[in-house]
Amino acid sequence: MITVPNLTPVAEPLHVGEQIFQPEFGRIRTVEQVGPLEKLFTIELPGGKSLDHRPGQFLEVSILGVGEAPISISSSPSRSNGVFEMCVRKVGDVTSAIHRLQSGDKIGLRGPFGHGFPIEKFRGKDMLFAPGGLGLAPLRSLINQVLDERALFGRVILLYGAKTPPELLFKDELREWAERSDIELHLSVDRGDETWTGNVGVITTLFKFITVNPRNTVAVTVGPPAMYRFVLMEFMGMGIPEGNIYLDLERRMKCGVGRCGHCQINNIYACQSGPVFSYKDIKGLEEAL
Amino acid sequence: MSKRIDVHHVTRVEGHGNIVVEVAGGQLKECRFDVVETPRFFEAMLIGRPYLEASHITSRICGICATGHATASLRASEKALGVELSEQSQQLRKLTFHGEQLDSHVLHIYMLVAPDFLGVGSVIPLASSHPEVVLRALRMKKLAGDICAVVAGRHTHPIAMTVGGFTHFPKVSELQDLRRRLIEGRADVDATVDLFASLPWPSFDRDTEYVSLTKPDEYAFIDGEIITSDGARLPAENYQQVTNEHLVQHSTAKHTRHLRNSYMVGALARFNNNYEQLHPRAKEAAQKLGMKPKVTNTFLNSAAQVVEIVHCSEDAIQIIDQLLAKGVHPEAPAPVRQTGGEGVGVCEVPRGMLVHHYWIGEDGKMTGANCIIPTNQNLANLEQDMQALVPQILDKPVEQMQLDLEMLVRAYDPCISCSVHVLKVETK
Amino acid sequence: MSLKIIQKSEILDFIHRLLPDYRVVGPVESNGGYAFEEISDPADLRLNYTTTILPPKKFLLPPQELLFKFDNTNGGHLQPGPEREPTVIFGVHTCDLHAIQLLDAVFTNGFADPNYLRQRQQTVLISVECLTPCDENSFCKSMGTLSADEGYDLHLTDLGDAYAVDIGSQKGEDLLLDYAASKDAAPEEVQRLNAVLSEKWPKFPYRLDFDVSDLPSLLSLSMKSPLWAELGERCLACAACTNVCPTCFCFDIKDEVEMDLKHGQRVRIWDSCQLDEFATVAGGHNFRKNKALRQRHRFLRKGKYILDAHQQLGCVGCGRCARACLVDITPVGVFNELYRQTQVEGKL
Amino acid sequence: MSQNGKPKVAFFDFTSCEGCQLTVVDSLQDHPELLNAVEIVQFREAMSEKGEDYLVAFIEGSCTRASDEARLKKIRQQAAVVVALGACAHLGGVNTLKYLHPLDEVRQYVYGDKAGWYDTYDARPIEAVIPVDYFIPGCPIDRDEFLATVKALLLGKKPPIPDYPVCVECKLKENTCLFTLGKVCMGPVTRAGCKAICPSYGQSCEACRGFIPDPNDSSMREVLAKHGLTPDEITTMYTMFTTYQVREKLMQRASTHE
Ligand SMILES: Cc1cc2nc3c(=O)[nH]c(=O)nc-3n(C[C@H](O)[C@H](O)[C@H](O)COP(=O)(O)OP(=O)(O)OC[C@H]3O[C@@H](n4cnc5c(N)ncnc54)[C@H](O)[C@@H]3O)c2cc1C
Ligand code: SF4
Ligand code: SF4
Ligand code: SF4
Repeated sequence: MITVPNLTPVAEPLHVGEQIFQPEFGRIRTVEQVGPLEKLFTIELPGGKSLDHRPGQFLEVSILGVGEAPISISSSPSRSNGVFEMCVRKVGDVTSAIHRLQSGDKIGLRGPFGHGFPIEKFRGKDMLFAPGGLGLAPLRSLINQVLDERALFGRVILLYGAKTPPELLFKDELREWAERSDIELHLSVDRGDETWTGNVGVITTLFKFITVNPRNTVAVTVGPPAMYRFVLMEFMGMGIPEGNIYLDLERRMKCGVGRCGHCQINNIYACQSGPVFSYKDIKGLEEAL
Repeated sequence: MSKRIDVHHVTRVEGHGNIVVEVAGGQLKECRFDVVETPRFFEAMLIGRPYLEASHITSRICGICATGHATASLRASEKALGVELSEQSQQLRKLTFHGEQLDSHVLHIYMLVAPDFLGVGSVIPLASSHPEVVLRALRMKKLAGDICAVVAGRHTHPIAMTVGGFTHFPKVSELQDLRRRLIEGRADVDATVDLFASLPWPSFDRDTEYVSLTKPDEYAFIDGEIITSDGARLPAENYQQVTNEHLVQHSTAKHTRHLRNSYMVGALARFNNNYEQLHPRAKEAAQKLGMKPKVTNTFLNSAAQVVEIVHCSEDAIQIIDQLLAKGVHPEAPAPVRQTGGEGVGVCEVPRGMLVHHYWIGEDGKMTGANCIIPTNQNLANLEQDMQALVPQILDKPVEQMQLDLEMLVRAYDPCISCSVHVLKVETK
Repeated sequence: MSLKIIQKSEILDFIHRLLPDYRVVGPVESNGGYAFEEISDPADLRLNYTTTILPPKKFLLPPQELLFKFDNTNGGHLQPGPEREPTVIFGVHTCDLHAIQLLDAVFTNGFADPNYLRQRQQTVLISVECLTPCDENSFCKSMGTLSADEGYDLHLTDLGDAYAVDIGSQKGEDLLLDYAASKDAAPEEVQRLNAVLSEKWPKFPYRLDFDVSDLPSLLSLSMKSPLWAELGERCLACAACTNVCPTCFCFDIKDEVEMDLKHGQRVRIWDSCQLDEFATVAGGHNFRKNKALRQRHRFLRKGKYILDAHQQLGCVGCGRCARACLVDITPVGVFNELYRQTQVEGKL
Repeated sequence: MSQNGKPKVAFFDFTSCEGCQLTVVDSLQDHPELLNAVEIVQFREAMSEKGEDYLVAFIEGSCTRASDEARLKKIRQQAAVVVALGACAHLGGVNTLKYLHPLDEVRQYVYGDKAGWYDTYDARPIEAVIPVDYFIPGCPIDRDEFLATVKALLLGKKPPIPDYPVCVECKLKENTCLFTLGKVCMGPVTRAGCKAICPSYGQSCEACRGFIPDPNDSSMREVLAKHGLTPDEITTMYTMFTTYQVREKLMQRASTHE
């Protein structure tokens, strides 16, 4: 039998008006190259409105004439200042068009969509983050919120892997975090280069450096589909309960409101019930992993 | 004085051809039109294919006279298999044929010929210098293409025409709409006649043998007998007596000759041979253009196309009226009476007489084919014209000579992509 | 509500009177079969049609639908899609009526879809009672869609020379009063209606070998059935099955621009889970990577997933997909085979 | 880019019927504003001027002789974007029917004892000679698709050429399926985009737009057989425009079986 998770929305999208398909326009404040193919965009909403998102939520980003792409919000709600951030990897039509935008340009936005991370359930827990590659972009939102509420959490452990050293994103922030004593940071790359002195190997090779209290740990992973199976095995191997493991299931998405069918995983729509799921809720779904 | 003119890939013609003229000491030494288009071997490609495919394959000989090739092809198969077309099918065939004739003539006179007279290099600068002319041409072309689309799905590579008839039938409302547009389009047709009547056509005279199809009751486009201005008249099946195809080394296209060293086919030949059967409005247009048979100025082939634009538009209206009067009735293709055989299909495509000669085996597969293309038939005549023209323009600067020669080539509206479908005459 | 009678000869006048105020849609002859089309000549309407290739859904959720227009000259100015026309759809079979009820739920639950609802609110549905099966492919009786007690504005039953008219809504009643010449049914007409209805049921066979209420659990048990791989071998992935289905609603969203690249429109177009690209993301990863998985998804959606989400089955038994499939993949065949397999395994 | 900011485009033709170029001209009938969006610097069929500084090259026709290769390579060197225009360039097209007969026989049949005069080899798609960025399929191309491709290139997008089969468009047109009418059709395995024009006009799809990326060939052949086609007739259906592709596939299969 397949299980039907009963997932109730935790956050209502704020910027979905009656015309659910019509984007609003934000304005780009800054653009920063943060990886070989990745740019970080700082965006403000009209009238200084705040986005009021939850970490883990995403927006449908529009370039009129080119199309829409779902992009996670990378900044933490705790640091909004009337702006938010998105990190975009250039892989195709829409993302390339986004990359052509400059500060001052308008950008179409719908959302935020989806559930975010249930952060209130995480408070008091140790946090183990294991993003891969571009996965740090969405997870950064949660990490920074946790750091901003540092006292409310136990340990904060971050294992981050990328293919090569230049592909490690947000290097300034990584450096900052490395200097903090209240974060345990471990980095790895699949293939090193002459500058690299750290760990070489896929992200799972970092798990040997840490020990956790499984009963009190929330583990979160975001990354490419191929990575999940292995990271989940590590989490479970450490004894972390399935209900405390969270992951982000990204699918093709067109509407963001649970209708177009592209993001469907068996009987659930990832855009609505996800994209963040607890492993317990989706492990019975044939098509999830 | 010696000059060499070498126009590599004459532009604004269909397909690739080169002009080579060499003059030494005031004497014309060499004068050639080389066809360098890649050979295409359609006749051989047909062998072994089911006859039902033949018209789809041969329409790909030429995108500009695709409907013409398809029609000749179907007529060849229908003759070979003893298929009798219904009156409705014949009307529909004629209607879509007119569509193509109009499309091709408009393309040729406006986009390829007019720029020479209006002092621009092509239709693209013409669009900024004479936008109303270009927009009119586009309007007329669209209507022409839509006639084909309504009847056969599209102009380039028609779909609904098949051996024995059609696989799709136009709606009454579609025909009514075409009729309305054709009537409204008379204004554009008249403006076309006026424009081309005002152009300074080069003077040039060289009588030749004009060859076309002819029919007792109408200006021949599909079927008929072969007639020549030198007095010959023979059944289409005997086309080889006229065409006498032979190979020449400088050309991938075969040349032809009949009673003289060369002959001409095309709008001018049709005009000269079948003038009496033109629609009265077309005759009026001819008068405006100062044309009365027999016209021996090759440049006026384009003017004869203008006359045919009038004729085809008017005849299309009449055909639609007849169809509307009887109503369009979907019908299955007429039956095939015999399993295999040999047949000759002829029609007058925009550039002249086209022959498809097929052999179909008992199993319904093609065993042999021969296609005689108008441009091939014209090549020898074109060279003779060039030889006559060069001495008249010898004292002009090379660029001007070159342009004059190119204009002469373009007057033939040569379709070189068609013309390389040369083939051996004997089969099996 | 009360039962009315409208003479068959009155239907033409009814439509004539509607035409100035409504877009009138109904089954007409087309390509040797029937199709729902806009009607300009009332005589074209064929209320006794069998079935159509596309369901009347195409007038509520058009294959290509304008979401909004944009003008990009200064960063983006949006203009919503055109107003929808008041429409009367004649001749909706009860299977399609059930399908429309499902679409209503789908496009209302959660974020209501203004595009669908704008058209839907302006649409009057006039359904007809089916008195003989369309053909051997329909299995409405098994799916419980051979009749409908709600969802229509007016419902017609053929009594021979007249139609019995059930009024299903105020909208329907108003339309009938304003545009049609009808009268109250006399007792003998009510009797005739009852007779017609009771005669029709035996003419429709059950085609499923089990009760449809078992379908969702049957499908849950069949996730690993070898049948999916067999279907995958055969399936041409032509998407005919989903394109003709009255309950399929998945879509894609695309931008189209004018030649100036500034003006354009965003459109919604029908999409299909049977196509390779449907669940493929940038980088080429396909979450349903073969035809077998896509067929499984299709049938689970029809018999279970949609039910989970909207409390209605995602198949109404119209048989269109069965007619359209060149390799004979049919819901009846698949569901019965899965049932047979679970019987053999002693599961259900 | 030219000074006016319009990208320069050029059209080239190889072995073809020039129907695709004609379709380009036809597309101007409804969209003359195309001339405002790009600057056409070469188009032999329609103009005499010749510019060599093009950014985008649209190439019509298949490569049918060794001397075509040099010309193709030169175009590739100049053009930032090469687009195959129509079936001949995209697939080899109808010209590849030559393959079905040994080449010498073909030449002999047409040119008799003069066969040696003419230079020709097996027709092939231009992709067999130079890298091709995009293709506009069809014999001939579809006007709307041509315009959509130009717009996409101007916007820096992939041209919107569908990957799904003709049946999708055929169903949306509510055609009665040809198989139901006792005919046959290649629609289920053929790339859409033509609006199913052939079935809509009562004729089989002949796969002029090439195959979809992952066609179910074995099932398709079974369908054709079930509708009465002999293996020989099935081959005929599969080879009208796509002899090159069918042959490549056979050779691939042969080499993996070795
Ligand atoms: C919830 C979610 C969050 C995401 N967050 C980010 C992010 O923060 N940063 C980032 O760079 N990327 C993110 N992605 C991936 C991003 O959406 C895709 O890379 C993007 O849609 C590709 O579109 P394109 O037009 O550039 O590429 P193309 O390859 O040209 O895309 C073609 C079409 O496929 C669809 N598509 C392709 N890949 C995806 C995909 N992975 N997800 C959804 N649709 C896809 C798009 O709708 C597009 O129309 C996220 C995806 C999802 C689902
Ligand atoms: S799945 Fe098939 S039978 Fe069921 S509603 Fe859709 S088209 Fe009709
Ligand atoms: S006619 Fe051809 S394209 Fe149309 S549905 Fe049938 S098989 Fe598909
Ligand atoms: S239906 Fe087939 S043959 Fe006809 S245009 Fe489309 S792809 Fe080409």
